Amino acid sequence: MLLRMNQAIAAGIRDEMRADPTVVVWGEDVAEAGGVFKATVGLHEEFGDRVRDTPISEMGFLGAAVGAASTGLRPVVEIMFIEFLGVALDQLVTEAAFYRYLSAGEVTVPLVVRGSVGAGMGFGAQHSQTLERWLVGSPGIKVAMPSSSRTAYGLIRSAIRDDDPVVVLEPRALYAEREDLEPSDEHIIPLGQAELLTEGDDVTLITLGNTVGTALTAARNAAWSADVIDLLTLQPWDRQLVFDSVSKTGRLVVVEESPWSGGWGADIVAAVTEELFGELRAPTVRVTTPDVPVPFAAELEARYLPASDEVTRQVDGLLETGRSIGPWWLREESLR
Amino acid sequence: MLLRMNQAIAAGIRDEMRADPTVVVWGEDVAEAGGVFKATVGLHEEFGDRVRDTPISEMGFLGAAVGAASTGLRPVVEIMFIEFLGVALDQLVTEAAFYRYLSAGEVTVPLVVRGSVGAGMGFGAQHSQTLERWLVGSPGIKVAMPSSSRTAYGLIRSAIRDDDPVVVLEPRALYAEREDLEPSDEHIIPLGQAELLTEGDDVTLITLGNTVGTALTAARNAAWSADVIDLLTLQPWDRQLVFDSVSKTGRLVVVEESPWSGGWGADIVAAVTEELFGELRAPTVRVTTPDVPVPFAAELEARYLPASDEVTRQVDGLLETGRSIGPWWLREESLR
Amino acid sequence: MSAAVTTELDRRAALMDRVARLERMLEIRRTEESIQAMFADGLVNGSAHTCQGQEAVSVALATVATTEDVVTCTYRGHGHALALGMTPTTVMGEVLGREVGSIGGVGGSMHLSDHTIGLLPTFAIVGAGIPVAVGAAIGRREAGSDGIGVAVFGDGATNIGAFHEGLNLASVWDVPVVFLCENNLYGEYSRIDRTTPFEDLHRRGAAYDIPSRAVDGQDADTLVDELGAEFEAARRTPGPRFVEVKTYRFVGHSRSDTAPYRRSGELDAWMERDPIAILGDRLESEGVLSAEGRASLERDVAARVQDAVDVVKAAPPPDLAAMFAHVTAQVAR
Amino acid sequence: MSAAVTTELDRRAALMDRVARLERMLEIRRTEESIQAMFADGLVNGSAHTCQGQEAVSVALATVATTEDVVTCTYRGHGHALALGMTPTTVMGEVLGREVGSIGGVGGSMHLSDHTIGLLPTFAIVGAGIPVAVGAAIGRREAGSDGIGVAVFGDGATNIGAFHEGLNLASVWDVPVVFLCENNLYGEYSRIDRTTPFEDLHRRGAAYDIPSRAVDGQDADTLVDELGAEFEAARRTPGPRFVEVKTYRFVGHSRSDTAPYRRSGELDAWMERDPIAILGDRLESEGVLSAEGRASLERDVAARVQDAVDVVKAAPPPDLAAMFAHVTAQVAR
Ligand SMILES: Cc1ncc(C[n+]2csc(CCOP(=O)(O)OP(=O)(O)O)c2C)c(N)n1
Ligand SMILES: Cc1ncc(C[n+]2csc(CCOP(=O)(O)OP(=O)(O)O)c2C)c(N)n1
Ligand SMILES: [Mg+2]
Ligand SMILES: [Mg+2]
Repeated sequence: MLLRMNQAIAAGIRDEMRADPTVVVWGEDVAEAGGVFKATVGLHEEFGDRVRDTPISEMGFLGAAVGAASTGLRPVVEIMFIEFLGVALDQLVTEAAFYRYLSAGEVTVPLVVRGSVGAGMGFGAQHSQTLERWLVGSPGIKVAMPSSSRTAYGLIRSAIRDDDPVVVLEPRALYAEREDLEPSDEHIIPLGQAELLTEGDDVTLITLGNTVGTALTAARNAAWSADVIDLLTLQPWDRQLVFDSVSKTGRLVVVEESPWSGGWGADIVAAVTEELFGELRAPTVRVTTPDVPVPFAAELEARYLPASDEVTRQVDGLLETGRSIGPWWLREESLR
Repeated sequence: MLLRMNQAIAAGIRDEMRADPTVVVWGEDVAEAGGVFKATVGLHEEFGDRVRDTPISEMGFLGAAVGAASTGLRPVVEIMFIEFLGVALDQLVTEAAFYRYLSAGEVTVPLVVRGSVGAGMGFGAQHSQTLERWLVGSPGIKVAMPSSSRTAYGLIRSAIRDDDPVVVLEPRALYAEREDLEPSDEHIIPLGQAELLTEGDDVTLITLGNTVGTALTAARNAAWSADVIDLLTLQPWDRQLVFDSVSKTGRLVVVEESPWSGGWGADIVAAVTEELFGELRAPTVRVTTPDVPVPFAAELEARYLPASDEVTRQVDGLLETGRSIGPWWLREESLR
Repeated sequence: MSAAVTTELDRRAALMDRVARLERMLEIRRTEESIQAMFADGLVNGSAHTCQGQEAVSVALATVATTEDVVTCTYRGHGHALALGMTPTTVMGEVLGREVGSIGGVGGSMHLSDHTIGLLPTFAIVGAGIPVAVGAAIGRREAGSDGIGVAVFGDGATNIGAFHEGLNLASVWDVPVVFLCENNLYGEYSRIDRTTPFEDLHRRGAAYDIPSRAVDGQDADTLVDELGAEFEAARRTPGPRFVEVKTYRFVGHSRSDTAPYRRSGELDAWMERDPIAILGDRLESEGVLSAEGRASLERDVAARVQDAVDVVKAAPPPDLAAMFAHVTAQVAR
Repeated sequence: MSAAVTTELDRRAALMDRVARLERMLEIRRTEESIQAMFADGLVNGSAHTCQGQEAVSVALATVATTEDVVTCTYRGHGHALALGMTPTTVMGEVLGREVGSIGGVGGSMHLSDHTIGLLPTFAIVGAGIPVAVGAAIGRREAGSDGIGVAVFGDGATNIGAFHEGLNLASVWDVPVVFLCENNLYGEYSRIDRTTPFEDLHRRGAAYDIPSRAVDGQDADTLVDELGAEFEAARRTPGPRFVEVKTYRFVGHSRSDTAPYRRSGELDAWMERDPIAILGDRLESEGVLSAEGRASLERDVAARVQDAVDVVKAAPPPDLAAMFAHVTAQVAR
């Protein structure tokens, strides 16, 4: 059936709730209303009190979820916009993430935190970031980001089954995207496994979430051919698949909806450069957002996001000159 | 005079408070007690109510500092251990950092957040991280980390004079380290300027905070010669000095007290690889902590931190084999 | 008066007159309706939170607050901004992301700001503005002003940590700040009884020994008096005040919300207490305003807001440089 | 009884007997003193927060809490851990970072944990354990247990957001949890009057409609009765309870602290109400315990704790692999 990404997420949670009575869903307006982004629609009707609306208190209900997870439940918590973790981060990365370690393995925290991320929807500076940087590097947690209905369904199911805290960052620009999908166990996607979407010889394009489509569009119309990899899980990321691809192509371009400074792609670049330096035929390139708050005006927000034609320009430049042409905002005439 | 780093910080704040009556100091037990780490000793005596103890409510007093900074004061806020930002991060990176942008430049937030960071003191998993990754990549803020009394004095003074939010991460392992220093204006260190501590030909060692000494020790006794650079400011970091050095040495090794995943060094590596690929003669290497919570037992905590002999081994290996020997925990027999 | 020839401070000062308060409430109502209409026409990106039904809170706040005072409010801030003096063109310009907007179009509906009228950048994070207002009050006093801080927030915000920490800090530090809670009974789609132990939120002030009271938010006259008394108290006597304003939003939480979750009859009952009707009827019955006068006032306001709509629709978007301006004192990049 | 031949559950069950409670309070006192002594000898890294003076709270808690209940407490948790059943060897082993420690030495003084006695990993972040206990109570109930959640925290923690959000959530969701506030009048070096509007913190429960009361924390007998009643209420009737225990720490906040900030005479006055003396004297006056019996009890406990000290001093540190174990279900690296 054709499912929007938010419907696929609801389906994934539903299937885990049917299979496991310990799975519960908590968040602001996730019950009757089915969530602000409609990613929990139908769950309250089917599972009643296992799906609960919370007061506006992320620290409170995320902390409660940590306690519930420590005592046998598998809470799936919705953080409506990922920025709201800024009032509750402690419970996720300082408490939940360390609980297994600080109990010598006795206490586990099978907690899932779902947060909507990303720009392109006109929500402004405080509701448009991806903020994976708050999470990556925190020992004890896993971080995943779907790029479609299929991957959203597959990842949320793995996340719920995982015995450690897993954060699923959902690109809100994709919630309404439709994809044909028959929800079933074989669509479960193991955490830590990336997907090779297209095969090519000239360059490896590492993508995640909303930039998967950006890179595919660029690759489709390009003069060059690329391995386009959808990373899917950011922590731990699939080193093997990435290394194998770059060993083959000799060129690495990371396409990130994340700032030039502190974006997740730097980790990939650093690992590749350390492991595969001898096989690199050209500089690594990161196509990112500029280091600015996400602007509201549609014209600016569109420029803020990594664009497929910018990906094309970057790879073209890399292949032609053997050098990086640098980020667009350093090239842009009107900004001189 | 010989000043411990915590005394140098107090001296820096004192000198700015004398020069500017709008500078105030808020935090838990920073007044009469002079701070848990004694970095505000003497300020309450000299400046009275401009130095205030707060309730245990980081969100409350950091938020109040944002408001005070928006209306003419220059608050210097102490976050005793950087992990405590986990209950208040919103006010720093989502509010203060965006205020200038969200007021078209009308409202500025000359706020300084001081936080103690780092392992080696036996404070355990929730009081020993550096967590610069929560901050780097947030548009609107600056992040600095001193490595000594002199640099602590110089950076805190620049931080207080800066018209934007500045976070000063203070390696707590260095608070008690003494250095000869005559507090005065010429010791002010501009934000964004790194320092070249030693000059060499074989490799560029990028260091920060507590790893400055680690790298210097390694370089002092090594068969090779190195440019050892103390980054001092992490956002924005000194691209020019780093690029010039790597162009010369052709080799980059970053020594970080930060995890292998998400550590700050990846950004440096990515920028260098993109800009100077042609000049790199060897893979870049990151000497980091493992991806684990900071262990308490002294024997383990000592292994957790990047050690100078590990830096030596890494550079030796790089020069001998032209490849990275990989992090110690992947080489360690007893962990196989 | 036309927005064009009037400064924001004039607009603020005008509120000393009750007819001007009625006019301002009408302006807020028409502006919010225009925003919803432009939304329907696909002219507005993202979201927008309008405040129809709560206009009396905005004008009363702007009437009793001096320009020395510093106000923090939320994404539901169009009405407060207009009352404090911002023009419809500036508000709607920001909502549409145009250069004429409050901050040049880089912020949007949730991010208005105007230093000259004492409005700090509005907050899109629930509760965040509460401790900020406490600090702003300290800043004003240190600057030798007799201004106070004013934190405007909703009922739902009283459940979040920043509320607790902000009120506690203001109490122990004796900060001159008024905590103004607009209790419109809903936090997003959740009615207060499902998220909070009781509806009389002013009771929460006792946990901080803060003098607290509830007031009617629909009658602009009584609200100006009662809020005025609280502002005076905060200005002249040590420590904060907590005022719970009982009000109701006649529209959904944000554009897309049709508010199916309302209790039946609740909306009608509250619409009986439309703040614009209450003040308009009273001014008319007092003979302050004639029937025709009232009608022409409504026409004038509608026309003025429509002019503003035409202006912003025709206004250019910000240019690319705006994206990189004002990130830090130094230019980004 | 010697720690060696006694399970943690036996140690817990033993507290049904008042003499055992006295013995446990003595054990806590000696253990904390030993930790301070080892600190002075440079054997302990980092910091340690001991609880001399508050022992009655620990034994009363452990007496009225069933092993179905789940407890969250803080860095000042040695006494609670010992009372709940953890042995001195396990506690001191962790404080010294040895393999015999509660979690094998990777946690230290602030991080004890024992699933079998219902103690979740202790919290080094003020307030963090409060919402966690709320969720733990929900988890227990969903598992069909009649266990409740217990959040133990200090007076200073009542000023932080997690306290507010945790109590509000427990109230609106009717969660069976007891919020146990150890009001020892100080948060680190700050006396309560400088950080909080009033000292009777149980008054804060009203902001959440939570039944709340204050109890004397120095008399183990009355505390067991009063705390027991609250636990029963939480277990049998819907919703949480808030209990403020008036107590005092006879030592500094942490090892390095000599507590120069105390009000003069305050310490002496409280030491007059040493919980160990109060129960010991009463048992003796009641003839439950003879003078010699009491003396030998004290000798036994001192000897037993000394044995534990010798054990942990001789115990090996964790091996390198411990640093990489238990990061996630998968092995780190
Ligand atoms: C920390 C945080 N959590 C959740 C949200 C999402 N959110 C935006 S408005 C809102 C409801 C707020 O209700 P209330 O405080 O009563 O204000 P009102 O909208 O009624 O004016 C919520 C939950 C947010 N912006 N910030
Ligand atoms: C969020 C946070 N802020 C600050 C601290 C530092 N700190 C540790 S204990 C403490 C005092 C806590 O006082 P109280 O809650 O009364 O507990 P007590 O130590 O008296 O048992 C403080 C401020 C912390 N651990 N966490
Ligand atoms: Mg509301
Ligand atoms: Mg205390």
